[in-house]
Amino acid sequence: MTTATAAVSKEAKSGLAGLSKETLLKWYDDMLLVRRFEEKCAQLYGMGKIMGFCHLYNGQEAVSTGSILGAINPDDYVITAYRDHGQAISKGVDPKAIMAELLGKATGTTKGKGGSMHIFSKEHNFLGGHAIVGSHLPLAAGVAFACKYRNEKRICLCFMGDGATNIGDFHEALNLAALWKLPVVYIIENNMYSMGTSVERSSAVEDLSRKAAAYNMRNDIVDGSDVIEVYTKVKAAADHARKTGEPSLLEVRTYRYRGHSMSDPIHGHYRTKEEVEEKRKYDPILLFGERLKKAGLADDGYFEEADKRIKALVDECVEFAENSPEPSVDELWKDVYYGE
Amino acid sequence: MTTATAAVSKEAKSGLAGLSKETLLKWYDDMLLVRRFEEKCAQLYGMGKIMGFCHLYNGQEAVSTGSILGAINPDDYVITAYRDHGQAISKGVDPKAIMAELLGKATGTTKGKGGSMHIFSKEHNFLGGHAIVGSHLPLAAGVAFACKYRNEKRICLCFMGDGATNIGDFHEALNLAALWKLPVVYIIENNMYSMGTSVERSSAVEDLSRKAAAYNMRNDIVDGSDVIEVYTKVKAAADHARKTGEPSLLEVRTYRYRGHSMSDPIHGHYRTKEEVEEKRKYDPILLFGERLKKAGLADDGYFEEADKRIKALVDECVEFAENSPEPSVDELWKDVYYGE
Amino acid sequence: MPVVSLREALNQAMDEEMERDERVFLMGEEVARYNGAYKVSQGLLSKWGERRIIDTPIAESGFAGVGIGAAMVGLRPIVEFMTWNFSLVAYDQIVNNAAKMYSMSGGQFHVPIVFRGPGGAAHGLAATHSQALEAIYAHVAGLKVVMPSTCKDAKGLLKSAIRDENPVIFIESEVMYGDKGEIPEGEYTIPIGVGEVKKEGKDVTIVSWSKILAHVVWKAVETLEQELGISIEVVDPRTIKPMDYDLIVESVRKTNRVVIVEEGWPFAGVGAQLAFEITARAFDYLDAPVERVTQEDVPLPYAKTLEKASLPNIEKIRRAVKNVLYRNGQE
Amino acid sequence: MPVVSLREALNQAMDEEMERDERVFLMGEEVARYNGAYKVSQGLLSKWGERRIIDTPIAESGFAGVGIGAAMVGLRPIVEFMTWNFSLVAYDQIVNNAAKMYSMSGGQFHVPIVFRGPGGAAHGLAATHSQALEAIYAHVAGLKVVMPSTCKDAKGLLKSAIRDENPVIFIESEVMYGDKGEIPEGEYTIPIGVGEVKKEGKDVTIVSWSKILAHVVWKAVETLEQELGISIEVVDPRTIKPMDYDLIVESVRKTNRVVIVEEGWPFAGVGAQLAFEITARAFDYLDAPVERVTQEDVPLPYAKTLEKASLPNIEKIRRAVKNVLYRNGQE
Ligand SMILES: Cc1ncc(C[n+]2csc(CCOP(=O)(O)OP(=O)(O)O)c2C)c(N)n1
Ligand SMILES: Cc1ncc(C[n+]2csc(CCOP(=O)(O)OP(=O)(O)O)c2C)c(N)n1
Ligand SMILES: [Mg+2]
Ligand SMILES: [Mg+2]
Repeated sequence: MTTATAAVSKEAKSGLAGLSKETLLKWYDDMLLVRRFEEKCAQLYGMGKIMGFCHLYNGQEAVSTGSILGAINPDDYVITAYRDHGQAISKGVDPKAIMAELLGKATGTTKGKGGSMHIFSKEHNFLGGHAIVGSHLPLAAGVAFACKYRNEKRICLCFMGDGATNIGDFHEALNLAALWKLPVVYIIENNMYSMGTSVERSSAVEDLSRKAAAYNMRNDIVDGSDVIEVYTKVKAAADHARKTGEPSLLEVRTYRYRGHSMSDPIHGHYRTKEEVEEKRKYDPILLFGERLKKAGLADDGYFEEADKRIKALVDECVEFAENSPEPSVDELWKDVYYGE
Repeated sequence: MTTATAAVSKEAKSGLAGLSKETLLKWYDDMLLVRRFEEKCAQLYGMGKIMGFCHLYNGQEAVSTGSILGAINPDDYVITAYRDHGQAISKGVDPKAIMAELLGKATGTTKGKGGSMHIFSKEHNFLGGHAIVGSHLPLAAGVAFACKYRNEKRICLCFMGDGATNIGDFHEALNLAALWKLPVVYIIENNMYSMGTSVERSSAVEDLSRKAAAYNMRNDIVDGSDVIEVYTKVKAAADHARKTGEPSLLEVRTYRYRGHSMSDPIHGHYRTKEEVEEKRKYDPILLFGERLKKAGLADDGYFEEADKRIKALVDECVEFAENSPEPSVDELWKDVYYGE
Repeated sequence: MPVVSLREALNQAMDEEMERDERVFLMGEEVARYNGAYKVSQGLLSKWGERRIIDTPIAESGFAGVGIGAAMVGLRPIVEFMTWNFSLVAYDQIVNNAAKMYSMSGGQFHVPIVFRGPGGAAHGLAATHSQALEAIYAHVAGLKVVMPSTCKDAKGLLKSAIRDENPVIFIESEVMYGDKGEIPEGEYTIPIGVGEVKKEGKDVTIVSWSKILAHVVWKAVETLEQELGISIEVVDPRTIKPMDYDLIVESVRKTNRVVIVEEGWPFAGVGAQLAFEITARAFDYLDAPVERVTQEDVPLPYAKTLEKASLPNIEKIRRAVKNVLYRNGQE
Repeated sequence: MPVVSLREALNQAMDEEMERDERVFLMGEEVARYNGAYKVSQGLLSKWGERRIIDTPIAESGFAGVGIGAAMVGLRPIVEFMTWNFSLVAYDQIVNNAAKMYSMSGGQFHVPIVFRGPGGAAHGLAATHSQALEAIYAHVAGLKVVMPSTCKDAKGLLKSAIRDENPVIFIESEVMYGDKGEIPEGEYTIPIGVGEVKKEGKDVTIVSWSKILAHVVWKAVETLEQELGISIEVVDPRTIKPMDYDLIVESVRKTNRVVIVEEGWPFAGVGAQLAFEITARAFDYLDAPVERVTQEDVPLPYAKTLEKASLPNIEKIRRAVKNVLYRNGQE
């Protein structure tokens, strides 16, 4: 029996890319933190404490954890769209500061100026939080351009939704990145919908990775419910960029559990309850937890402890945010022109 | 010997797509007219009679003739960029009116308002003449949308340069056309350069037809020095659009003999005299003339006569334009708001 | 008279015009199956079908261009921008194609198209999503710009815009969609280019439009009339371009004092143009220079305090009104 | 003092700043091998190589965005638009990314970038290629807009723009590239935001900038001073945003009359803003309402006669000057 368990465990471990227990548990915690953080956001939004548009990441956690926490270095750059809490957390941005931002407080990531859609952290090379669909894709190429210009071995990860692949900036940015060989990894988080519009109703090709053909760009399809696969494939793309300077386009197949934003119901007219339930069977946190368990790296005790610890952390975030001051009105005229 | 000639002639004719002599000679004349018209423009520009930007079509004549005069119906729509004289002529727009436009006269195609880059003729379903690179590609999709909306069996031909394939509107227009199955044929006139920038320095893929892969769009590569091939392949695409409502992307390989515009020398830094001379060996008019001759459909006498006739026609255009009045100043406030 | 929300008023206008004219269709992100991001097109898909109510990918420049192309050959598109902020990626299409086609083609191709959607700030949408962009459209020759402040005006003006033979920029407000108001029974239109004196008064004229009029100025007027013991005339141009200067100048010649309140940025805003024209046409009638209340010249921040401080509000209007009355020293 | 063309002055500014600061690079269509569509970057590729002088595909939004991204992480891009007309496809990048990044990131990421190229009409380029777009950029919070009228100002201001930590819209003129002028020997800069009285006078102030000042207003001033026996003060703000209102108001308080001459469209143009501020700050000094001369509110046509009639010209300036002098009835 011991042998059998060992064998299972070994096999299970071999699917874990040779990563240390410490690393794997850190990833688990990160995914869980993102999940709990977003759940709290939903609550606070309902209470009217978070304003504006708020796009939650539930269901997509393996993408930010596997790629940002897993596959790249702290000095690599990350840039993304408005669904950005999870990515900021995986990049190491203090969730307290993010929560404070959402509550519009002076202690927030941008002192309450950007809100949910515009999280930034210079310290963490987290370049935002961009709310005009596709407009950050050329910025990512520019960041990679700078890395190359300075002959640094840094790269840029750029996240976008499936819907963003239909806008002009996608085309221009990918062409420039490929033509100039810029070290950027473009990651499509294909969660099947842009708001209420499914991929097949918005893109002439359903396999979004095929769009790479127009730029002769390295590309791959990634299972977004599998944090290890995300890690492996993003790492391959990042390493490739670092070594050769060349970009990649990765299509990560994922799913969002919640509505597009807080005003969108979980399953509006555009998808069924059944679909959401079916998808939830492939929950990235659940699947990863099972694998950790199978590999003997975590048990129910660990999961319970983690859950408590992380809930407490999220509560701490809320407390910090609630107790933080609002920005003073004279902040309004600051940060408009640098040095003035 | 008679047999041999007949055989050659038959073979030669079989390369002529079964077209009547009348049709073929009309095409020859059309190409020649475009060539001579453009040569005259160069002269007039040198004399300061044509102002602004003026982009000549020399070398690309087989494209407009084979596609517009050859492959589509008079009630089909054509829309193009600023290098538009040839296409307007092939669509049947009176070259006198075009020349008058170039001279800024009230009798011009747009009463002197648009100039060289903005030739329009509603009567001929010629929708311009557009000078912002790529901006007319969505318009073409819109025209095709209208054809489909009204359930007409009309289609839209849309011309663009190789450089235009790198701009966002290319991506958005082609995706919409493919997604919505709009009867539009996009024709890239790949003359190897956008101004002084060669295709390999501006596009991550050199075979521009490959860009169709991102839209799962029917596509083909066309020899632009061969008016018959242009005709055949554009007709196939147009027929396909008419029948199925589906778009195509055709990459026509062609070459411009003159500089990008009148201010650009024939061979600047970006291409050699040798290249231009080599390309001139595949002159579409010369090649077509030889084929007509081989097929026994035209002889030197015909070519001489055509040349004279067409020179006279071009002179007539100039005379008409020169003798036309300038627009009166009160035209300035007209055509700004319809019905006002 | 029936009472409807602004959302319903706009919906009725589109619905009626689609009934009236087979060439009219609606296109935009989420307008069909989703019934509109803000539900302005509620029910139109089920009534008119996919041929005329069309969901688009996120490709504003592309589908704006599709609309313009379709309009050139005889259709009458309504293109919805989910918000006007997203129109900036389609700015070239609107400025270079929609606005100039009629002139550039020497009068051969005109472009009867309506671009519509909500403009301005809502609540907490921050800098990229809170722009009042009327000035950058009204600046452009060949465009008309319409910005109603009531349900009645919205319906009547949208119908006129759809029937107009020219490109019309029609700017609504997200935070007004739920506002209710009376509209006339049955068919009516309101002409583009004609303003309205919404309230008579004799001491000061306030010119304002759209949401800032509906949600801010009206409250300010009530407060200030009481507080200062004055009577304020409120003029709503309703159309930004062409602007009904005559109506405004007439009012100013009567009150001799004018405050313009707008949501946009100050520099070269619509109010600057208005101030210039008013001053030129009523120079000898003005007892004080024209005052403007605008958004502060900063990108609009997220936090409520900052957002409030940036937008026009009662305090700012009070200061401006007292300025034109030369009463700011008196407190 | 050396005499150079405007083209050379701009070229020197870029060359010197590239020498001074390794982070500066130039990017745009045809700027490298072609040496610039208008030869403003002549020789820079051969001196600085492909790393720092970069030809782009036709993808204005894309390469504007590349510049902004590079600036966010510490480079100092100069992005050339072949003409400003083509910037409209990149308008969103400039407005939503360049202008707002510093504010939206709470002061973490600023964007030191210069967007430059020729604006306005040349000769016979027609509606899409003849736009004077300063108003739509100056309207936007977070941008600076610079428009020099002399070689000296151009060089000094471009150097300042490249050193500025904020996004600067730098608008030149195609028809001025060949114009010659004196520039100081050696290194110098001219501060952004500081205008200059280009000519003293006492009866009327004319405010104008860029090509219209250089090619139209100067001729008009000469003619009108003789013809009307008056003395005209000419103020060139040089920077459109931030505008040097103090300098202009000081001049107007002296002359009591002002005419603004600009190439852009009238509605909500830069001149409207100027007129508003002047009137607000010098109300009691103005002997006549501010006059403006602008382009007519139409898309600019191709034909020479129509182009001439649309743009500001001496006759229009004469009429405006006589208006502020109340001398139009006297002929
Ligand atoms: C240019 C632009 N158009 C429209 C919008 C409104 N909008 C915000 S998110 C969104 C859907 C984006 O979907 P996708 O790219 O798939 O990302 P997801 O929300 O699924 O993460 C739309 C239409 C916008 N922000 N920018
Ligand atoms: C958006 C935009 N950017 C730049 C220009 C300037 N421009 C005019 S033509 C041209 C080159 C276009 O090349 P291509 O598309 O290959 O067409 P060709 O001239 O070869 O026919 C450029 C850069 C423009 N008109 N529009
Ligand atoms: Mg999505
Ligand atoms: Mg070309």
